[in-house]
Amino acid sequence: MLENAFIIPLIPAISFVVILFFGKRFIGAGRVHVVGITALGLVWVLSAVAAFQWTQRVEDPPPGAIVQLEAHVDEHGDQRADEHGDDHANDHAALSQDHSKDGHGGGHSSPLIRPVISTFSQWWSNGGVEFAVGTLVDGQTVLLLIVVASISLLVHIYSSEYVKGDRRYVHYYAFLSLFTAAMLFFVMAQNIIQLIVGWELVGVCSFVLIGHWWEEKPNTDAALKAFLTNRVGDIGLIVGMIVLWGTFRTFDIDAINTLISADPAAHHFALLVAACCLMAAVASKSGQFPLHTWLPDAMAGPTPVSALIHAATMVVAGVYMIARLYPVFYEGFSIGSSSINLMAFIGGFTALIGAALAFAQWDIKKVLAYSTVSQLGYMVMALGVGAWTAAIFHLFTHAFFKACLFLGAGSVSHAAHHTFDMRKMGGLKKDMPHTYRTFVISALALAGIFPFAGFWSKDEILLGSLVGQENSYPLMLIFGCAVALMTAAYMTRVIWYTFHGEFRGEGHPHESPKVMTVPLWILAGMAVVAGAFNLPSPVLEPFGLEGLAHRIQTYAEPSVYLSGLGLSHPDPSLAMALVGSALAISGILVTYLYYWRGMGPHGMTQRNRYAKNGYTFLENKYYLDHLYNDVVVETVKRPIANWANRFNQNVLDGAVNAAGETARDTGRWIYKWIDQGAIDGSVHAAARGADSSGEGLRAIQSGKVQNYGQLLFGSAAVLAIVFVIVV
Amino acid sequence: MEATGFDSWVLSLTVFLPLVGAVVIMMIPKAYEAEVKLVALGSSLLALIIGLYITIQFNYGAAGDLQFVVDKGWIDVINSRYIVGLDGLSLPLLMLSLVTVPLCLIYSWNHVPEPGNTKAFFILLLILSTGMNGTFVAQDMILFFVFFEIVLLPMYFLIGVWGGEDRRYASLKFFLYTLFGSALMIISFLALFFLSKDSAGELLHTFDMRVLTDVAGVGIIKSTQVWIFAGLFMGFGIKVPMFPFHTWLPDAHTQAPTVGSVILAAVLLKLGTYGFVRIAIPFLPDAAISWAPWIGLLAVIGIIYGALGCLAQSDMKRLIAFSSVAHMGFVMLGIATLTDFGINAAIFGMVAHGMITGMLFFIAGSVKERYHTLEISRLGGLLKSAPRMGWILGFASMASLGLPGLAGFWGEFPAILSAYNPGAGMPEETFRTYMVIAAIGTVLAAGYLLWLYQRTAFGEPPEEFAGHEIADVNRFEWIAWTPFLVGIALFGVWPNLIFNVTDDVVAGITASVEAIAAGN
Amino acid sequence: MDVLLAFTRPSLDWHALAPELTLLAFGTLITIVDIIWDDRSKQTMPTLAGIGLLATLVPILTLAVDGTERSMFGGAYVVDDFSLVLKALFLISGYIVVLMSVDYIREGDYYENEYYTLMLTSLLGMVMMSSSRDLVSVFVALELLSIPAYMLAAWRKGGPRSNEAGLKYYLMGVFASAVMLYGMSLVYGLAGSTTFDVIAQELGSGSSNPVAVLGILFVLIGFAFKVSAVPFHTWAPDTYEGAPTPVTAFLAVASKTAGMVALIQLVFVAFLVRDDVIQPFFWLISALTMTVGNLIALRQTNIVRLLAYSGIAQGGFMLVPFAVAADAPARAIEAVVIYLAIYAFMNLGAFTVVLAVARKTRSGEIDSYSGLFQYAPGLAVAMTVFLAALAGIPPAGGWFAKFGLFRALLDAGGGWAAALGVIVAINTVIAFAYYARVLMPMWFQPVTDGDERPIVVTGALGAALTVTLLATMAFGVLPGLVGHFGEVSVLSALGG
Amino acid sequence: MVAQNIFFGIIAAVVVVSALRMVTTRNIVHAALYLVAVLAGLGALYILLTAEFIATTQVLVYIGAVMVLFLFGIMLTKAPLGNVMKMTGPQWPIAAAVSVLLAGVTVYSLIDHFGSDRLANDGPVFRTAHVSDEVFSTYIVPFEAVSVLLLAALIGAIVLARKD
Amino acid sequence: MLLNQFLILGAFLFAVGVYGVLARRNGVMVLMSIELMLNAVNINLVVFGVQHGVVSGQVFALFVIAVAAAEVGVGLAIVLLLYRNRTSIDVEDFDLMRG
Repeated sequence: MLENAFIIPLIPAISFVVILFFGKRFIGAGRVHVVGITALGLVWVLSAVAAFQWTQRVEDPPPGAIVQLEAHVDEHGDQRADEHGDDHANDHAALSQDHSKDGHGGGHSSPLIRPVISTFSQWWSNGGVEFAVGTLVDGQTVLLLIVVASISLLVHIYSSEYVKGDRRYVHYYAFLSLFTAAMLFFVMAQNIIQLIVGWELVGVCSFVLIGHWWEEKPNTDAALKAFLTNRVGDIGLIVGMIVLWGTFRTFDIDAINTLISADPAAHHFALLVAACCLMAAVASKSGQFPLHTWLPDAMAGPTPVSALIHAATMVVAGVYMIARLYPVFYEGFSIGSSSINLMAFIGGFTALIGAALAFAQWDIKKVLAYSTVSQLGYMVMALGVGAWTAAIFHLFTHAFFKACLFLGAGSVSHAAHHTFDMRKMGGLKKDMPHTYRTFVISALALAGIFPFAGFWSKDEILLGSLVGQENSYPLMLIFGCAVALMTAAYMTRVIWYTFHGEFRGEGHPHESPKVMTVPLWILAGMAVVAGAFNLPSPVLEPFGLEGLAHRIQTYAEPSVYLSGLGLSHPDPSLAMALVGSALAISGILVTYLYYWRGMGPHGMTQRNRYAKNGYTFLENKYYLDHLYNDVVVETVKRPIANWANRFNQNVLDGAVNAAGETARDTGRWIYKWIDQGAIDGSVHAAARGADSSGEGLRAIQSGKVQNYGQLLFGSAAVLAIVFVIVV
Repeated sequence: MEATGFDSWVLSLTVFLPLVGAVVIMMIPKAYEAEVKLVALGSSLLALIIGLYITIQFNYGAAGDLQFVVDKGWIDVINSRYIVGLDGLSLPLLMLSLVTVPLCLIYSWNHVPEPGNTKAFFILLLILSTGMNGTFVAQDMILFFVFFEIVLLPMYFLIGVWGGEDRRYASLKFFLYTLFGSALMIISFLALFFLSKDSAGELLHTFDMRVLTDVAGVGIIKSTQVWIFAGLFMGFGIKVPMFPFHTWLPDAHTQAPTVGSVILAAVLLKLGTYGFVRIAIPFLPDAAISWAPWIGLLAVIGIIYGALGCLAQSDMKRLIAFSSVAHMGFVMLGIATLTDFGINAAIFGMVAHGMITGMLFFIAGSVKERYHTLEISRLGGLLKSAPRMGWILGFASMASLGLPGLAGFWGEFPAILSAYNPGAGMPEETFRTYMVIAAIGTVLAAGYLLWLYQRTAFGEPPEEFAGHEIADVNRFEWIAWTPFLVGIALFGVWPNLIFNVTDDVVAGITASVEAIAAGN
Repeated sequence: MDVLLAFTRPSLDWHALAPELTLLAFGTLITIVDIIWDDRSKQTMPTLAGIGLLATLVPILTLAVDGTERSMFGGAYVVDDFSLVLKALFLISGYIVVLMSVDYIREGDYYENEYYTLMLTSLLGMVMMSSSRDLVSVFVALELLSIPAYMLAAWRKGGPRSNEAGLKYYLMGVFASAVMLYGMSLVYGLAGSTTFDVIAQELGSGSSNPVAVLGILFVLIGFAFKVSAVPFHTWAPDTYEGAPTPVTAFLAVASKTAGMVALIQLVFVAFLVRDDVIQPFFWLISALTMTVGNLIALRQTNIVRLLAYSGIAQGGFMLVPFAVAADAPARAIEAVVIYLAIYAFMNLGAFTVVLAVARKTRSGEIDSYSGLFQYAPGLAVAMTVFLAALAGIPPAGGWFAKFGLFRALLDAGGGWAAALGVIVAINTVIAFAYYARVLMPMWFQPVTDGDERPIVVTGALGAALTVTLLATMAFGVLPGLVGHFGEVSVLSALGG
Repeated sequence: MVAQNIFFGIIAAVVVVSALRMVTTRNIVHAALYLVAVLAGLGALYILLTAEFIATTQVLVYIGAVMVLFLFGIMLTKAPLGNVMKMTGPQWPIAAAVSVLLAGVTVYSLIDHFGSDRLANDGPVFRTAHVSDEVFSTYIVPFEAVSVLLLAALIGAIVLARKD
Repeated sequence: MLLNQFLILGAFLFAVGVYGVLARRNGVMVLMSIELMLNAVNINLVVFGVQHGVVSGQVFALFVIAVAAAEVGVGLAIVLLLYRNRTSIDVEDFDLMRG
């Protein structure tokens, strides 16, 4: 499967074609999900096979799969030396490898396994060089394969109920399939061109699916915004990739990574430029500040789509791309030697403002969207501080619990008359027990409560920030801690508004059918256990299961590239874990007190509604409330959440919208004044000039023969004078 | 390496079969409309079949060499000969032209635009076809010039007779612009004729493009070369059209009948870019190096400018027309880099743009036919009224904005890429700036195309068409569109189908440029 | 007595003079037939004239086959390839004009027999012109071709416009020949001989000489009038408009060609040494002529007048090679001859269509061409071909003519030539703008008065149309045909 | 020589004055008579230049034939014979300027080039026979052409001038 | 005698002729002025013939005289024709066609 991985994206691609072209006529509009689900089932199985084969490859490497570090020293060349490096570079790589081994001893015991690359060499050619299309499969890839296949499969199943009877059921499934294909194609890209191709294709699917209900203008606006914002980022992508090509003269990811890790310092400036450019792409695709504004709007799409695309998979494409080309960023941003860098800062800052913004939302999906922004920021921050494994680990766990949360939100809306406004929910706990439970589990996972999945991955990120590489990343640590606290808090708020209190909507909520709840439970299960995939060894030592520790690190990390960079892994720290847990728990606690117990600073508006809803407050609390209201809320909440919200809506979003408007206005102005005015105008003026000079010259033709004669003799005289003088 | 036997006839057949068809149609009385159509389609399909034969027989291993060469006397007094030949550069464009014409005939099968007269309409299309095919295979400058010009009058009449409201203005503008360019072009051709010397310093006095490619302008002093190039630049640049000579294009496109726009976009504009690659650069590499930064500048201005122009449009067809300015900007940027990547991308971009924009114009024509307007603000809900057409519009728009996996991408991306490392002897910083600007252009492209799509296809159909039954894609449209749609996807997925063919020729061109640059 | 004895009978080469004599014979025959049969002869007149013209081609052919260059009277009268090609051209244009005239003259109120007599006389002058290599011959030939033409222009006796056309043409013609004669007298005064060869030698010997400049200039101006070069063009539009249309065609083609032929001989044989005068002069004149002609043509509403200005502009194009007469003499002559040959057919063709259309619409306004394509597609297509040819768009013949100009200019090289090339290019564009003014109503507009009866093209007109159309297309597709004649007609004086 | 110069002076004065009067007089018949004076004066000059045949022809053709034609023309067009009609158009200043310019440049050139070249006095004297020899040998073709020309002019002029 | 005596007289006559044709309105007067110009030419031809000692000058002059006669005849015919149709020989009146 590793060699023939191309089959995996091919299956949903075929499914796309089948559904789109034959769905309505031959299969029946209402039954196309069968095709999609079957295809995804196959994909899942094949992905699992691939994953298994990869673990086998790591555990029991076939000859040629291992990069022999010792071989650098003796002259019997290994493959890498033959292919790319000069001796100096290899020595350097070997040295840093040793350094990382000895320096931190973070369990880099596994051998360096080469990825499985299979190519078809004649994709395109230029200048006599042929460029291949192919697959690059390694641990990172198979991890994503599993994530994408699993979530996509569950979303397919879930959707068969959720969008049942939709006006464009066929198209919905077709593009779900296409998206899956594109995403799978993206993750197994062998070269950066394929990365671009996959990157764009998932973007298009996102566009189509956000605009699924395109009859309403807001939906199409959101779709356009998503696509255009991503296109802005794509400038960075294209330019960044071109810089990489220009520097290394190859599109091959393997070659680029190997070349960098062989001699990290050789192209520092080019890598810095490339990394900055690519960062813009990441910012757009993965919803990083300041290009994140499209993501909450993208919630206009069907909820399963949000779960799949805008929570679990597509939006992590940016993170994945950083991970895939990690040597570029590591070297470009000097992650190893700095204590703050652009990527870490953007990630951390995004995490922070995402979390802050999640507070101010009333739309449950927007809360989750900002949460996604925040968590993606987390991942980017992790990558920015050098915690590669932590980021991918978080990506992995986040995919499950965030998908679960979204699907849960969908389930809620399914029950509550297709609204996502939390003000019209409440008290659903008793009507929707399954949804409630899975939602809470996932929320706990997101909040990072032991022992749910999020705890482990978040802990690793915080640890990574604390330890860093050569230096610690203190600011990132502060950001991370703050976000941990806030995440727990806003998720508690969501649960409060959605499931507790009185039902504020219309009609009678009911639990969703099994087709929807089963996926929820599966995801919730994953939200519980996913953390087990990368448990630190101290946790497992008591059970004698050290062999199962750091599985993701062992299997997924492309150490064959990273080793040359000298990337290290921090030792597990109980203190950090305790601090993280404490923060999360305190977040929950504060919010719990605020809502359930009516304590804490309540806003004026909330207060009135609670009054209406029968909450009784002590009279003196009113003054306290007043105090809180005026003093605390106005000075604390506004500065943080509302200000952030306003900034977000007015400045950032405004800037995006204004950019669009400005472009249009500029276009109009240029068209009117430059194109039609100056350029076409000058052409017209020339034409008019010709015309009117023609008219003027007609005056010569007076019709009177003596005038003609005067002209004849006169010009003869003048010509004669001129020539006699000149010649 | 002259072709023999049947192979020596094939190129002439592809070129002149449509013309024979036109002559035959002239003999058929107007009343026999079915026969007229059949003869027209038959002759163009026959040409296409021979084109396919060429495609099969073509020796891809030697794509850099001219094949199927015929070299016969023509105008001996001026040393001009009837030389036709085909290499990897000509082949894709010739095929594009050969495919486009039958599709246009089929598309207008039952609805020749007002004021009717199928016979004349088809005759003009066939003559146009001869001109276009001939331009791509001519290997003698005079022959090239003649074919290059033959397309003018039929197109003029297509726009002028079957065009829209402002057709007279538009057709005349189209004509005058192009005529001006070609007049300057012929001056440059003659200058090349008189000034070209072989390596021994002997005057060549030849119009043979093969020879002139070989000598690569050696022996003409630099300043003269630059002037000659200026003439060629005007001739080809207007046809492309490059900023600031583009203003004929939106008018011509807007007013032209659907198939006129399609042919204009699909093939006619390519004559200009083809000229750059076939003539201007290989003949005068030294001047090309001097000119390239300026061409690049105009190209990127065109990219941004065309995109901004699109954003200002309220007419669907005019918007698509302006998008051509932007897209041809990418093509010209690729050419201006004088690199393998750039020129290959440019050729790919020509084919891709031909199919994609041709497709967009087809759709615009069908929309116009159904709604009787192309005012974007009056349209809407196409996806609802005619879902298939809506999807095809979406597909074409996506292709047009350079979505990877579809053909448009392969014209754009390598062109941008090539600007990072322009050819020998050219200012790197300048071109890198162009690269970034061009990349920004891709965003704007997405902007105007999606904006167009949102307002035409999304939403509910507007009130005023509520009562109308809007027919979806009909049989003729399917036949006419499918090849383009398949092509867009096919070349997008496997670009080597074209790159592989063109690469050898381009390598030859860049090699000669580099040789010159190295000598400087 | 000694002087009388000194007279030696000039040795006349009768073969060389055979074309002129044949033509003369037929001209006389027409007159005699007219006198004898009077009215009954009318039907046969055009036939007789046509036969006369075709018969004259026979000795030209035999001379061409013979191929030897014949020179008489000390080089004053020469029969070489150049003269033969142009004689043939004159005769063919004349023949086409006769075809055009048949119905027009018959149906109008004209003196028919005299019309053909005068036309043959004028053609005789042209035929003579192409062999004349001395001042007296050129002068007499010029008058021989002009004076009948003055009268033909006024031939529609009852029409004030025609009278006026005749008067203007006559007066301007006489003014011009006065200037030309004055110039000739000065040139003669410097050279002491009337033959071009001697003149060339004598002019070359002196250095800066204002009298020579003056003489050359005045002579050239006389012929510049004939080819209606700006600013000596003023007669042309008025005369063209007023004169009977076949006469207009005759003036626009044959008469102009004769002027060009005279210029070729004067410039390339006699004055070539003074390139410091002729090159700037023709540069200026040609640039002015094409530009002014084209610009004014933009504003015309009458088709004949439009063709008149178009003809002026075309004349400007033909003058272009003279601007590089000394730098690239062979190419320049070739270019002019090729241009003349192609121009003859395309312009005559255009006039033929005008005649045919006017037979139905009775109007010369461009608006009357509205919808021509609807009811007379054949004529519309023919007109399109002719206009395209005039505009220089392949594959109609005119492109090769323009091409010849560019070729001559670039062969000469240099900034001035290139600049003139650019002016030509710009003018090509302007020219199409007004040709399009004719094309547009023809193709793009509905019939104005709704009268869609087809146009009856008479046999003679049809023949004229066929000949011109075929020739125009043939020259475009196989320019070698005409290019060959251009090549052989490079004057032997230049070693061509 | 002096006598010749005096003679020339007198004739030239007559010619100049007559010419000027011819183009300024208001009476058309006077103008015709002034023209006769000019032509006669020129005839005299030709004698002075020993061109006897030209002088004779001048008198015969011009004064004899052409002038009669003019007078016929004047009569047939019923021109007012007195000083009634305004013979000179309003554009005479332009005409004057043009002719002054023309005269100026010509005279300048002539003086510049020929300066004070003397007319050859000892050159051959050509009699009528010489002229005829030349006409009927070297210029035989133009001569015949002129005859055709005159015939054509005759035919055409009759057609145009006759009353239908 | 100086050569220029005659030449300048010729130039003068020519200029006067030019003035005549341009300023005079009467058609016949214009024709008469033309004769002045042609006679100026004849002076030149004859005097140059004498100067060079060749007879061709005189011959040329003879041709000019003959042609001039023909021209005058034709000119008068045209003027008469116009007079008959328009009852005017004022050349300023003849501007039916212009532009």
